[in-house]
Order: sequence, then structure tokens, then C-alpha cells
Amino acid sequence: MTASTMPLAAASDRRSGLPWGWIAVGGVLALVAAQVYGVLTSPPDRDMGHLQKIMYLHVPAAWNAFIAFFVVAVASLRYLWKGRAADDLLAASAAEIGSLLTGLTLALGMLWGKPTWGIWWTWEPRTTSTAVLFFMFLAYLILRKFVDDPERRAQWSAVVGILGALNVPIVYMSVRWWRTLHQVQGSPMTLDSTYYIPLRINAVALMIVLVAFIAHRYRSAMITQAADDLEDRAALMEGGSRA
Amino acid sequence: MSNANGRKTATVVIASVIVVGAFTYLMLGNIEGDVVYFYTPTELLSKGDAAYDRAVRLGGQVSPGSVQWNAEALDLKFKVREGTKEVLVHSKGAPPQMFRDGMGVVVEGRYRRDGVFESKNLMIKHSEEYRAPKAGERPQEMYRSLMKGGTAS
Amino acid sequence: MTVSPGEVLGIEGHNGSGKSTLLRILATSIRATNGSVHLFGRDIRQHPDWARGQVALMSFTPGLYDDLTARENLVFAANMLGRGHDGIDGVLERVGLLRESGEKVRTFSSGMQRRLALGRLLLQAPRVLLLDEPYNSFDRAGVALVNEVVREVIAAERGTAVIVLHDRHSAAGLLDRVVTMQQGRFVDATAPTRVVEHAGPSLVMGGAS
Amino acid sequence: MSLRDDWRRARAVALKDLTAERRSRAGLNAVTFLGVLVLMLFGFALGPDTEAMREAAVGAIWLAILFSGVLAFNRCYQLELDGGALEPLLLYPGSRWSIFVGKVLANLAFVFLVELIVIPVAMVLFHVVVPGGALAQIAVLVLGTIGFVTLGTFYAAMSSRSRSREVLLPLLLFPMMIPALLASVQASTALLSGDLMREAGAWVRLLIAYDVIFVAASLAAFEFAIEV
Repeated sequence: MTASTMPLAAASDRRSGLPWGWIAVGGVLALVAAQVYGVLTSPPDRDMGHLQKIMYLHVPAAWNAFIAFFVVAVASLRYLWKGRAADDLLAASAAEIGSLLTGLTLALGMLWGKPTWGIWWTWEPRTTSTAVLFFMFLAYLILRKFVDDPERRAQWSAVVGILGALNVPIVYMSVRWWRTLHQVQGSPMTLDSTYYIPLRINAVALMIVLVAFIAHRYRSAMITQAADDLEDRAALMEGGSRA
Repeated sequence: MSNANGRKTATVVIASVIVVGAFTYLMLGNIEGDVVYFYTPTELLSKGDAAYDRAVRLGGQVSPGSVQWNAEALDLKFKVREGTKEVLVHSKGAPPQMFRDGMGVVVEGRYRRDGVFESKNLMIKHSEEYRAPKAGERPQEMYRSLMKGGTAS
Repeated sequence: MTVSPGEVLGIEGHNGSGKSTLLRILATSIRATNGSVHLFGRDIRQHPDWARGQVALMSFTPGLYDDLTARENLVFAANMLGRGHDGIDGVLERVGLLRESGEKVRTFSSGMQRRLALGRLLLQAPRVLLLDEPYNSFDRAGVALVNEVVREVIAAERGTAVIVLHDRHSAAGLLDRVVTMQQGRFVDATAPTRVVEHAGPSLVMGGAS
Repeated sequence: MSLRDDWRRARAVALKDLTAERRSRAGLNAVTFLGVLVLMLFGFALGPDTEAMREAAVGAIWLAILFSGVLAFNRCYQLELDGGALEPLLLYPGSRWSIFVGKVLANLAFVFLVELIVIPVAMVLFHVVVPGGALAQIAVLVLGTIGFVTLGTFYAAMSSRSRSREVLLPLLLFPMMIPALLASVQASTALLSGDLMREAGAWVRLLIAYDVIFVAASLAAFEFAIEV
């Protein structure tokens, strides 16, 4: 009995009890404001003109996708360590949002690549390793769909998440060697502050959205699971009394 | 010996140490130290006979004034320069839109015996700098002049 | 629930009542979500590897390799167990497969396959035998063989056997106690049919509630 | 002492898998046939340009190995699942990773056999001439194959016991293979053209690091993948 009520209690505890819905709305509003701010305040780039503005969504999306993938890896490790179903659900939630952001990064990158590089797609390190990251997220999510037993699903996807995380730096490294012509990471040194500041603000705004979405997905996953558990218990007890 | 949990932990610990070690080697081992990403014209020319008809990459600056662009035949000729040495490059197809005089480029292809580098792939080496236009400079002007097919200056 | 050395416990119950699951938990094949199992005083969840050395499970599938011969199957088992190959002929003879030992298991009838699975059990010589419906697809001689093997293993190691079964007749004279399972719980423990000497429990199972 | 036990178990599993594979043989034939077929299709797709073929040869060989090899990995667990043999296999006392090592060894032997046929065929079809340094080429091939087989055997432990395993395995495996694929193809291609840019060495070292990382990681993680 106590075991079945535990996830429900956890789902409504203080931390996950924050009004994530409102925080998500606030995050989206902040992001819109930051986009407008970025577009209005920074002058067109010397080479790229207004196209540079894509940066304000493209780069934060990429950064936040990496954060999401990091959450997947850490939650997966913790699951294998402690065996708590909650960590598995956290990893799954982060993977969902992470794959969404990676997809967004790729799409925006293509929009940016066409006018600047002259092609929709190019086989250079950033695009290629982002695409590989996207595939690994998708494989992770597909694996979850193909495995029915919850414990097995949790354990397998944790393993897949960790090995995938190990592969990310190697993929990046190998692809960078393979094609070495993408500009290296921007920094305050190479980026005028008029571009740099809006970029940072946008990244933080998107991060609020990311955290709120993960929390929201996590909470609903917890509630779904608790409901499933209760259903199982009820079925078991009903069966017991009938026999 | 019989404690499987202990052994499982030991396996994970040993594996983690090995994985961390391999990553350290990857990151700090300077593996790419002796890789040559592209030859400069000086290096290519100094290879002599060994340079001909091999898949190599050549990098440098587009020599100002050397660009000949035939828009009808999509045929591009230019010189890649580094220091005092130049190599004539021949390329088919439209160049990337940021291609212009003085830009850093890397071309992949083969250096033919007739002294022309036959490019299969022309890549712009864009710097990581994003700068607001300087006073009097109009953004995108260089773009437009390039897209018209002329040689920008 | 406690099983004593030398005791043979029978478990009955409807399909889906959790008999096979219980055997798998005892065999460390699956982990119990709650409750505990102590084997000769040790918690098997703490020492699964040690427990695997004490326990042998004969499941309702024979668990053999179809493309290997009967002998090769036993040789593989002996290699995995770290035993020599000397006893293999004896085991094959014991289960009546010596003549067919060079033939692929694929060509065997299901009764012969189960004999071979029994042979693997003999090779393993465990202290605790876990048998999941061992009499299935056996003829009368096979049923007698199963009972002999159980008695032999128990006598040799002062071990214990837990047998999941549908029909008690096959195991007549073998069982010391029979319990019935329902919804994953023991509901009815029939009185022991034979008094057993107690020398400390060999197997202790603790339920959740 | 314990390590010797593990090695004995690994060897037993490898021998058992190879014996079963040799008996049926249908697997090796079918897989090799698929490999050669991929090469033929590649040839048709590339067109009759000899030079283009020669340049794409290494990539074509690796794709043929990937597509045919991936069929082998699920098979080695199917062997266990068919007769319900996986459970007794896991219930033998001793480490589980020795089972994994045994399966990796058997699959390595299998994939090497496939390569032994596929690669000469590719060299004929794509007009490849190996200029000296065949030993370096073989080293690259072996290193790439070790990474491929280790990860393939690892992911198949899960995919073979899930729904739609035929689809799941390549989905999990191929993105993971990208560094090893790049490194192998680049190193081999560089070696074929005389390694003028001196890049083969760096690729080989990347390949070694990749193999070390994933052999260690999958050995440690196998227990988690197989126990549920």
C-alpha cells in the first residue's frame, strides 16, 4: 500500500510542486523579448548582415540541447546506481526536449547555411556531430517505445544513454578532424559585445523554458506511472478477492 | 570471491578508470599534432614529384586580382597564395557565396603535372569573427558584388 | 516459509499464480521487488553469484542448443561450471542418452531433450534443486528417473528440492510437503506427509507483508 | 585465478557459438552474400567511372561490412533464445561479462570470415591496388572491426530481446559507429593514396582510443543490459 502511494507523493513534493506551467510561459515570454531585443539592438554583421540574427536562437538551442543530453547522461548513471524509477523518467523527459532542441538547431542551421555557405547542408563538424547527436537521441527514444517492461526499459535506456554520452565527444572530435573548416567556438573575444550580450540573454531564456519543460514532462510521467501502479494494485486485489 | 555485487562494482570502477584514461589520451595526447590539414603553396611546391596526382588539400588566401569567373560555363580559376608562392587552382561549379578576393580558402583535389591544381571541393575558411561594420562600410555589399559574378575588391 | 535440509517441497497453484516466478527468484534469475530469500543462512540478493553455485533450475524449456550434439551440450555446461569432462559419459548413461550422444539435439524428441536437461542438472550437482513442472513430456520411465535424480541429489548434498507441479501422483512418495500458491502468495500448506529432522533451515523465503 | 575462470567461460561460449554457426552455415553464406550484393549495388550506384570507384572503395567495403555484420549480432542471441538457453547460461556461477567476451570473440571470427571474402571481391570490383603497407591496412581493418563487433554484440544483447529487433539494432548501432567508420575509412583511404597528408597515424590512434573506451564501457555495462 505504502509503496503505491509513494510516487504520487513524490510527484507533488515541494520541488516538483513549483508552478512549472507558469514558469514555462514566463520562459517563452522572456525568450520572445530577448529575441526582439537581439534583433533590434545589434547592427547587421559585416559579412552576413541580418542573417547573423539566426544566431540568437540557433546557438542557444544547441547549447541547451547539450545541457539536456548531459541531464540524460547524469540521470542514467544515477538510475544504474540507485535503481530509482524517477531518474529514468527524468532522463526520458530530458531526452524528449533535447531531441526537439537538436532538431531545431539543425533546422535553423540549414536556414542559416543556405545564404551564407550557399548550401542547405554541409558535412562539417558542427552540423554533422549535431546530426549524430540527434540520431542518438532518436534511437534512445525509439528504444523506449520498443521495450514494454518498465524495469527493462529503464535499465536499457540508461545504458544506451550513457554509452551515447561517451560517444558525443568522440563523434565531435572525429568529425572535426574529418572536416576542419567550421569556425571555432565564438567567445567574447571574437564576438562584439553587441552580439554577445543578446546571445547570452537568449540562451538563459531558453534554458528556463528547457528546465520548465523537463520538469513538466517529468511530473506528468511520474503521475502516469503512479496511476499505472495503482491500477496494477487494484487489479491484483480485485483478482485476489474474486478467487 | 562470492560477492557478485562487489565484483560488479569493481568491474565498473576499473572500466571507468580505463575510459577516463582513454579520454585523457584523446584530449591531451596531441594526437592530431602531426596531421597536416592542408599544404600551403610553399609546402606543396617543395614536395616536387611526390605532390602530383595525389589527393591533397591546399590552403591559403585567394590572390587578389587573380579570380577569373566564367558564369556561363560555371568555370572558376584563381590563385591561392601564401607568402610569395602561388598555385593556380581550377574549379568547376559556383563557388560559395562568401568567396572573394583575399578570403581564406581550402581546396581539395589533385595537383596536376601541368601545374594546375584541379579542385574537387572549394571551401571558405571563415574566421570566427563577427564584427559590426566599420564606419562607412555597408553590410552585404561584398555579397552582392560577388553574386553578380564580378571580382569584388 | 522454511525448507529444511533433506526436504522436498511441492508447489501447486493455478496458471499465473506465481509458481514459476517464485522459482526464478529462488534461482536468482529475477530479483524480487520485496521480500527476501536466505539460502543456508545467506541472503541470495547479497550473494547471487554464490547462490548460483548452490542452486540449479530446470525450467519448462530444456534450455539446450539445437545445433550441438547431446555430448557437446554437456561439455559446454561442464566448461561453464569449471568441471572436468570425465563425468559426462556417466551422466549420459544415467539419463539413457549414451547411444544418441553424438546426435544433434534438434533431432531429439521433447522427452529426450528433457532427459538431457536432467543430465545437465546431474552434472551441476547442486545443493538445491528447483524444478518447474519436471514431469512434462516424460514417459513413466522418465518420471521415475526424475524422482531418482531428486533423491540422489538430496542424499548426496543433504540438499533441498522445490518442485512446481500440477499432478502430485508423479511425485508420490517424494514430497514432504505441498503448498498452494495464489496471486503470488502461499495460501495453504498441507501438513507434512513425513516428519523431517531439523538441522537448521536450508532455505528461508520471506514475503512482503 | 578468477580471471582464468572468466577466460575459460569466455572460450567455452565462443567455441559453442562457433560450433553452432558452423553446423548451420546458412548464416555465414547468407551474410557474405549480402555483403557482396551491397558491393555490387554500390558499383551500380557509382557508375562506371573507374577513378570514382577506386576512391569510394574503402567506404563501400565498410558499408558492406556494416550491413552484413549487423545481421550476425542478433543471431548470436537468437541461438540462446530459441531453446530457452539464455536463462541457464546466465545462471552458471561466475561473471557475466565473460559471456559477453565469448560472444564478441565468436562474432569477431565470423565478421573476419565475411571480410576475408568481401574485401578481395571489392578489390576486384573497384580496381583497388594496395601499394605497400598492406600490414598497416590490415591493422586498420582489425581495429575498426573490433569496435564494430564489440558495440554490435553489446547492443544486440538488448535489441534481440525487444520488439522489432531487426530495426532497432542498426538504429542503436550505426550512430555509435560514426567515429570508428570515419577513422577506418579515412585511415585506409589515406594509406591507399600514400598518406601524403600524414593523417593515417592520427586516425589509427583515435581508433585505438575508441576501441579501448567502448570495450571497457560495454564490458562494465553488459551486466546491466543482460540482467533484466
